[in-house]
Amino acid sequence: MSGATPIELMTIAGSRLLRDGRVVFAGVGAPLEASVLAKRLHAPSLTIVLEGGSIGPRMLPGRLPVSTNEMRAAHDAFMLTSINDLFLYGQRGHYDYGFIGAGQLDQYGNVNTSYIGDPDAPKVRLPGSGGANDIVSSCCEVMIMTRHEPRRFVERVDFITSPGYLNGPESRRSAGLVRNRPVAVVTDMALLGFDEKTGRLRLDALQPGVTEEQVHANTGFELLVSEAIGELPPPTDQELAELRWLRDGNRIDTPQTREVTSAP
Amino acid sequence: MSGATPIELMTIAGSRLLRDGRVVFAGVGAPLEASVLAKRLHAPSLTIVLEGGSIGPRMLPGRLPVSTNEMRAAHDAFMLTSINDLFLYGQRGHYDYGFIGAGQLDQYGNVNTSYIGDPDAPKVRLPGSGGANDIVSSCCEVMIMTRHEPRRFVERVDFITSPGYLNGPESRRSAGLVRNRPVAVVTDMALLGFDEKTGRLRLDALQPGVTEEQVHANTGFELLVSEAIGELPPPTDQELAELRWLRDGNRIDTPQTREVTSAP
Amino acid sequence: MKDAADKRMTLSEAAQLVQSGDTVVGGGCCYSRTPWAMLLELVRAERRGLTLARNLMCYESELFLASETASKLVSSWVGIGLRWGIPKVFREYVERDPSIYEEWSHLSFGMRLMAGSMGMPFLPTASLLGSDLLDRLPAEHIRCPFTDQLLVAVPALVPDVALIHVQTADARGNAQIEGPAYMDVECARAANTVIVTAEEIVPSEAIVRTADRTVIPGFVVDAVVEVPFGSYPHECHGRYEADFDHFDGYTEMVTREGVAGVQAYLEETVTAPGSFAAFLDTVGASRLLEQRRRARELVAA
Amino acid sequence: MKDAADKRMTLSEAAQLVQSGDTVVGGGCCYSRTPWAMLLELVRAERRGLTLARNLMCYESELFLASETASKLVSSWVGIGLRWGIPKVFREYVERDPSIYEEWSHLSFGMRLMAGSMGMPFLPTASLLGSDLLDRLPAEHIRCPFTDQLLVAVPALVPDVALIHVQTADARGNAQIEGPAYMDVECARAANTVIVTAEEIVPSEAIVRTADRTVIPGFVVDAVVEVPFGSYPHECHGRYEADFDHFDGYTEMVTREGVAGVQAYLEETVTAPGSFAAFLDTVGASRLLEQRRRARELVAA
Repeated sequence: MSGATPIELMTIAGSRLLRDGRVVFAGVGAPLEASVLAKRLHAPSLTIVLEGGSIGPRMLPGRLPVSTNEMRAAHDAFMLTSINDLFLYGQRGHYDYGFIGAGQLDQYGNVNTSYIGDPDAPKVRLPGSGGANDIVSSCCEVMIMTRHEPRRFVERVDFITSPGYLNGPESRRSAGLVRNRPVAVVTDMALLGFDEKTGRLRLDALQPGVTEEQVHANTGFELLVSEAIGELPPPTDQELAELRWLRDGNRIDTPQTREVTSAP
Repeated sequence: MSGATPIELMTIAGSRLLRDGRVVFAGVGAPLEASVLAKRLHAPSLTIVLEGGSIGPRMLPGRLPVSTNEMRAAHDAFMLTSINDLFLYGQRGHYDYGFIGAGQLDQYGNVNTSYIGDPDAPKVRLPGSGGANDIVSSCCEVMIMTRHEPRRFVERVDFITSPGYLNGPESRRSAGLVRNRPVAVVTDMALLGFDEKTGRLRLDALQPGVTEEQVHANTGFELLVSEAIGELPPPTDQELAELRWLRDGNRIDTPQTREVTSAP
Repeated sequence: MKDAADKRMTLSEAAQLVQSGDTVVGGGCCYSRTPWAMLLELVRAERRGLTLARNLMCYESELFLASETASKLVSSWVGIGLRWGIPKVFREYVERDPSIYEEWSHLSFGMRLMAGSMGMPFLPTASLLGSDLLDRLPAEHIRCPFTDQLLVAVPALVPDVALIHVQTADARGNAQIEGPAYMDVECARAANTVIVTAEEIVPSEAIVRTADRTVIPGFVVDAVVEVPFGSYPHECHGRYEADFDHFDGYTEMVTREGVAGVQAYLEETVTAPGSFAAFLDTVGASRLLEQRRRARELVAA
Repeated sequence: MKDAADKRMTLSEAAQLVQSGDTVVGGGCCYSRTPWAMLLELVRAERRGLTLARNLMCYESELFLASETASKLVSSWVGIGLRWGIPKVFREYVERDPSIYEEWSHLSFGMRLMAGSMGMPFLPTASLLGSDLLDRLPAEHIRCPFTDQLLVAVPALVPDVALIHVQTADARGNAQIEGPAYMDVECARAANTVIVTAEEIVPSEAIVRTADRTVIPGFVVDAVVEVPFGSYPHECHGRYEADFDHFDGYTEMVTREGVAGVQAYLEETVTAPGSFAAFLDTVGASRLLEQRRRARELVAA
């Protein structure tokens, strides 16, 4: 098995955070891939929910969805419902994990997917919230997955599309966000947690082969550091093989490529 | 055809108020029978909606529903949905008519189906609002059908389950009931309308063979009188025959008894 | 419990999920798709002092009062149907002490469950405005922050337990409903504990094949019990009609004997048979099959 | 219109129901079950200055801006999908004038439509709290009258017109949807005028036989148009996959030529063919059938 790419490291580390029997509301791309991988390996009873109304889908390897609302995202789901229904299960507290990506992220876990620069005269218009704002406002434990780059890890996001701890736990509480919390940021370099007292990001563990200095060099703010920094176990051959099969599938889509691992 | 009973007079007069192509939210019993009759005779495109979630049902003669939520009430419907959905179409303004019965009714069209006597020490507990309160709060035009008896037509209801004009149009407006209005009360003796200025009940037309004096004698309050009291045309043989077939059907329920009149 | 892959259990095991004093909401509507087997299981298990909430109630209202299973009822309407009127013993209890019965309108009751199912503490509605119901209820006037329109805010109903009877579910609790959904979905989403009884437990593959018909996802469900004829003597859409003769017999007995009649009925249908399956045996297969035949006449297109 | 027994008409007749300046909401989600044929019919009919609202938007966003069909967009997300990113011309328009784009979160947008569909002027939600989105939107903080919980009230969205594409409907507009319903039901209930396009118009008997699958009742619908492949090149659940090659071709052209590329695309797919059916002819039957085959692979259980 050839060595893991940074994205593979990140996706596999993300997948390991998901416990069996739980419900994860996953964004399309790496969070969804991490969730599907977890379901195939150690969490067969994990329920994946996707923004478009798909509950419990199992993916066809090689035909992962390009958007969360399409037929590939509905494949072998056990419930296909409306978008509002799907989100309202979250607002009711039924989703254990919310798992999203981030364009720009700051030391309090605030996420920007709307504007780079001044929103009234933006340098770059990004795709927007979609369900990300709703996910961080409602899913019990919020996790974020993103490449670890200085342009992404900024001191203060230009625009808070999806609130993390805002300026700290008290500001989050007084904004009315009292029912859930951000818990982790997974990157290709590290696993970060949040300091309970300040709500600031904290380096908890390093990806294999990455140094603490490299993490700091790629973080645009002063990152808190855990008392004992761990090291994430390297991807196993099985994890890598499964992830690659998921992404690439077979060239020819036939019923044999269909996933049959676990019950919904 | 033998002569019409008082209930038949009332039901047939009610059925004539319903125009083709409209939507009527009907209570079970006489309002529903009037609606089904209208649909079979002069209003084939009338859509009947019933509290239990049934939209556009056609009834099996001889098997009219005993409650609005049961299979007989769903027979040949074109949509079966949830109760909230069904009511919310009304709150959105999609129902032209709301058609209910009344235990007790006063000069402002306020309806009581909750308590006779003091609600804290009631003489009689009635079945309650069900959807009646919601129907009068949301359907565009509200019609009430009830036997014309002094114990029903009282000066002031003991309890307002379903508001009419309360104490007059201004009190209705200031209570927030600004989007619809009560328009008619149909009885076995007369057709009553509402005086626009005072919101009080007004005798508009008499059932065949009934005198104005008889109506007053059976009304427990001072009933306004239209400048020109009309007389309702007597039931036609066809109306009576259809209504009786609807209620009695054939003894043996076979597919042949199925209504096939109109498209949904 | 909710993350178990197989939630199948017996009625009596499911009854263990309900504590005396709980607020229990029942699915269905009046005598349709009532979770009858599970309701009677709570009587059998001698739960006490429940608050029973149901959008329209049938004579389970007086079964629960007379057996002391419930000390309070919440609904918008209590009756058996046109032919039988209001349950006589229910009426006696409420006339004696009106505080045991909380009356909403149908939609305002539904909006309370919808609020609960949305994770919101309240919802606005145009119902109840101007009525005397409003004065006696824990609901409040509210004005729209945009239009200043006067409305009623109803508080969320978040029941401890929801009892839902459906046509089909899988072992994990993914449930599908045929015919009107009534308020079952809102009940299941709002409640903290959900017990699903089903006419049939089907393989998950059958659920997946018809995923757009699934209305309750397994992750809200705590228990799944296969109970054929689980609504009998009430109806289950497409499967069997309500047994009106049974209603006749019941109401005659209660008209004659009052609360003692209710207790005799519970003795006959709950205590003496000892289980719901044994109660169905006392009804007899041919009578049940006749109810099935009558249902087919109504749904066959 | 709504009380007509037969509401069938052509796309161009249906376009007459939309006035320049209207607020139009589109059903579906991103590139799924988009009312594509009807959207492009509005371009063909030269409607101007529309406000186009859709929960997630695909590249109809920039088609409407570049053709001046819309002067404002309301959504929660605009993108073509992971592989193609954000529509380049949409981005240019918004970077030049951010006021033409109103950004909500997915659920808060949905709650606006749900409020409209419920006949309520607002609904509460826990979304938007603490975000910078809230500061730029016509939404307000609100406190629960019972719990004092801090929430966000969003104002109802009551569109002038809703465009909905479904798999099946009858002539009266009773519509059924396969797969996820997205926000189509809320759109249809909230809007004042509703145009339904359907893969197939079926006899009413077929709707009656499966009445619990009907999600839009005819009495809210003004026009029904049969348009096979009415979402193409987007997907229609169970019927055909989105044509990713078509997306590739489109995005290459727009990357290369910017707004001129968008206009060339409209020339090729709207103006030159003259009708949606003629556009499908330019695509060719074998390509459409291949998209059907690919859809079957994904839904066959």
